[in-house]
Amino acid sequence: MKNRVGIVGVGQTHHKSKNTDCKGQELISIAVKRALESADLTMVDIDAIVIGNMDHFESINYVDMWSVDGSGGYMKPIMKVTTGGTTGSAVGHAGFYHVASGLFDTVLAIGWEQNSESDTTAAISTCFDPITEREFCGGAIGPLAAQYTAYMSKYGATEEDAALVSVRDHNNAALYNPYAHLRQTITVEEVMKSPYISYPMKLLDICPRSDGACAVIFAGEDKAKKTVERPAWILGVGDCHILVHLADGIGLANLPSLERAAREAYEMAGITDPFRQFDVAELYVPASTAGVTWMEALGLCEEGEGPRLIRSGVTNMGGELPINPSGGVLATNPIGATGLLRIGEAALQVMGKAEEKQVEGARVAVATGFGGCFWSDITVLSSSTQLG
Amino acid sequence: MAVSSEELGNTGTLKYPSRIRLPYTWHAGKAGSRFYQEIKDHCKIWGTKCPRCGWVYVPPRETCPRCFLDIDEWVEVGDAGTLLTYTITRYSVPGIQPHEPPYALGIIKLDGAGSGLVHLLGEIEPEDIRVGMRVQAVFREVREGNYLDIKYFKPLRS
Amino acid sequence: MDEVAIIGVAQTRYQRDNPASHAEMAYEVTRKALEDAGLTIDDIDNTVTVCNDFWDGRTISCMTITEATGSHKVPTTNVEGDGTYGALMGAMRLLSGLHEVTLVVAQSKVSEGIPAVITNAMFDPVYERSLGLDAINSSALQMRRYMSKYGITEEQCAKVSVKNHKNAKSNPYAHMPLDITVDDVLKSRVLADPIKLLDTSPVSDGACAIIMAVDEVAKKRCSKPVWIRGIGHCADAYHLGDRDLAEVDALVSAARRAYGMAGIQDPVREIDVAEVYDAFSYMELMWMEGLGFCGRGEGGAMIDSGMTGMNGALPVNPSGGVLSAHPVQAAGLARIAEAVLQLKGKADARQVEGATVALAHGIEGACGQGHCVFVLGR
Amino acid sequence: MGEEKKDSGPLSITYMADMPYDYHAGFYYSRFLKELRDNKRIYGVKCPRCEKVYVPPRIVCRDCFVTMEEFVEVGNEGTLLAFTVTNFPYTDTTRGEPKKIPYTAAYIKLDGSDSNIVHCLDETDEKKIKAGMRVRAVFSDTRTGDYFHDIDHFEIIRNA
Repeated sequence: MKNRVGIVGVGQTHHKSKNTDCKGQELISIAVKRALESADLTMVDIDAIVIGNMDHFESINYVDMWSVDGSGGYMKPIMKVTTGGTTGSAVGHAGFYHVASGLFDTVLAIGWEQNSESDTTAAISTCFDPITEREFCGGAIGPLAAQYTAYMSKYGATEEDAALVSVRDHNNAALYNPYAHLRQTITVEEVMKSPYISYPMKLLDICPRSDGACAVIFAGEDKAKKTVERPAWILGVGDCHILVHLADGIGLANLPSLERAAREAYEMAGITDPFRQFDVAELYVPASTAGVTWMEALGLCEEGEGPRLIRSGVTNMGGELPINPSGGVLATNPIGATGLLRIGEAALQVMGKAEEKQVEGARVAVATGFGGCFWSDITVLSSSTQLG
Repeated sequence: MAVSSEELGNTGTLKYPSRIRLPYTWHAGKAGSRFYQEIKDHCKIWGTKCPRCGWVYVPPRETCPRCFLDIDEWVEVGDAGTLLTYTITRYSVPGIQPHEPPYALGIIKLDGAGSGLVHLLGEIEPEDIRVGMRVQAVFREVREGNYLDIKYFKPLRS
Repeated sequence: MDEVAIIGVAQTRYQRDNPASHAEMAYEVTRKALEDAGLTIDDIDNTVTVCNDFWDGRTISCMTITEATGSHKVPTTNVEGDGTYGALMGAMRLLSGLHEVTLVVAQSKVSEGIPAVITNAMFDPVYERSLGLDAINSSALQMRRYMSKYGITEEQCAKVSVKNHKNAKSNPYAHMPLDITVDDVLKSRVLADPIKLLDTSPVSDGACAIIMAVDEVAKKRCSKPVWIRGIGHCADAYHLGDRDLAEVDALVSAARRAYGMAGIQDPVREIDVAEVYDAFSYMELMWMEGLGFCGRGEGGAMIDSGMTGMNGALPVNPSGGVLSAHPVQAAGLARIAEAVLQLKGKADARQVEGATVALAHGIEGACGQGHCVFVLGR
Repeated sequence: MGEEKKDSGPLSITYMADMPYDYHAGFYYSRFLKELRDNKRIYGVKCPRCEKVYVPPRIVCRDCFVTMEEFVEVGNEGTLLAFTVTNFPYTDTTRGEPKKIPYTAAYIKLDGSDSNIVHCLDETDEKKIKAGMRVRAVFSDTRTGDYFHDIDHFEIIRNA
């Protein structure tokens, strides 16, 4: 890498189902100001900006240009990156490459969404091929539901296992994350009693839609060291966007895109034993069922071992590898920001700035993004420039 | 409701007529809400003034885009100003235009404002519009809290 | 900085209603760019697509061309902006030292949608959008402001259109090669005064791809690599009323950055050929000023002098420019592709003899709010 | 003249965005749509290298990255891989009105195809549907070149 990259600042809004107080640019500016404040920087320090969201969620074209009032992009280099659900993580990776390239020293990455401004399900349905898919792809959780049905029959996983993930994430949000959208503690019974959306997926198994923004500041090695005592160094990135037809996602065993992205990022970072090397994980889990099954793709357990890991409690706060201390996507989902929130939350952990949700002694963290057509992004972060 | 694909010229391929039709509700935010409320209730145009660069933004902003500083000072600007530029839209686009074309648009620098305001021009023939002319806001009688509560700007006769 | 080179380019022929689908167009340029670079898809280690959900009529529109560009096989991202921004992202991936060969693909099927409706969505939904602003009438506001501030005439703007449509006659990819006169432009139908039909760019479908490589690979694979010498991008204020539309501050800043990187001090003498984003005739004149090819307000005098013609000291848009083909997302990447052809001496009938330094430029948003400038050298 | 203004509460701007698109089907989908319309046949395309058959047809094999040119007919029947009974309201973006619910989105592998398609099933009682069931395309009498109309739906083959 030409220029080693560290995260020096993270900011986010208090996520809500409907933030009627804020115009889009105002929402963005709140996250940006908090990120700058957290790093004790001002807009003058920012050399370039990357921003992302989903166009048809707010019906704004050229958001990079429109956002300038809130992003601070006036007379600065700014560009937009968007890749669906992975937008936030792609924005984060773009911020990383801006700095790693040596072209820019301090770069602001912004993800945001005001989902309350439109009919999110309808807007999402327009991501499917207009001629051969869109008509019947309103609720695209069919493939995820099918995946878990197959997983249950193959490995003896249960609906309760998914409920455990839901309870873990919702309760982490409720107990530890003041920025989270949903902050109610729930029980396995409540999840199990919530209505089916698509068997075996129930209402409390799936993510909400939120209004919110997240901003993360990336800096080159020298600048990062001068800016904060302990930056979150980016040790590895990977991304894999495998498919284009939704229907072809059926029958995908687990999540091959995550497996490949993880392989790339782990190789770059020197991760050989992810379960032991990671101290904390912020995973893009769009449905609790994925929280059971996708740990395998990350190499956190062997094939079919997801349920055991969840049942054992090691992924809970206080466990060996806490997953989603922030409450993750099941508690907060401003779509264009969601992937960047994973990176930001993971960064806060290794910077030791995660406050109530801090995992003690966290040094190495992993963050993922999910979206598009079963696509995955992954980021490995550490408090050291190299793994010890 | 079925879509009938049509032949695309003589290419042997089809085109598939469709659309993306979706309702939106955009939040005006704090500054935008106050801006519209003042117009709606009092026919007054307000902006916000940056504490550092002194620029008066119309429509108002809570953050100065230039200085990236919070703004909390509100100032009333005039309802009259100077026309910086204009155009007459002479083509028709279904669904997005406020009037049947031709209709006139201009950028007006209101007295006391730093920013220009893009708006409609009215009560004037297209050939009589001139850059630099003085114009004044005409407000709608029934105002709903949106950009078109200002009906248009008309020539200011001295 | 001679660290990253462009080693392959490809374009479709630009036309209205290209019968190929998005993916079919993207596959065509991917295949041809690989051929041009002498590579196979297995040599590509990362990709950047340039898709826009409004122009493509689809959320996550990069999905449309993921497989057609081989993006499902390697790390990929999607830049939603002009194609030049996609190329910038691709260059950053290589400069990081983490990748060696990037494929950048941009495509647009402008004829599928209604450009005025799509560009209306650039304007703030809470404020100006309800005025029916779009690319044409907003640009008309800019053209009038530019004319009145600097005394530029409609004739001078028309000359750009005449020049570029004529240049297009030597470009097999161009959509609108035309033999027209200044009078034809001035008498063409008024769309939004002072913009007339022949001041505007056509509705074009098409795709463009470029392949970039780090120096070691480029030197090995390519006898005539074209080096990226400098890149700069910058955005001005958003609301039209927050800007003086006659000024080009963001372009000045983007160009300064690109020139600084490339070590260019006297652009008009050091640059041999320029491909700029002339979505409307007047824009080429303004961009000349912003790029430092002439002083502020001197764009009109520059076209009068004939300096930017094919036989002038600084030919601008030998390809015919965006006025002669406007596949929106791909239009800026096509400027880069054309600049590369010039530097490789492969521009055929539109070749500027002996070109060794070229400039390519793209814009973003309304009235050139954002700009991206590439300086390329042989 | 500076002054603190009192908060008047949030306002919002509502709007129905309406963006027409004439999607170009391109060479591969056009062949597919025309075979459905004119001959009630479902066509895929076969990779010359790995011989996988893709439905709907597309230009490039995602595994081999080679151009596919051989169009092959696949069966009107296939296997139901997964389904979702969609029963929550949302906007049908193609028409700008509430989507007609419930409907069952069916993910189907047609006989002779190596890829999957999505369509709807004429059964919305999820207790009566099971992954693995055999299903058959039911064509409309009047066909227009619209996949979702020319195949009206898929029906479950009960006595298979």
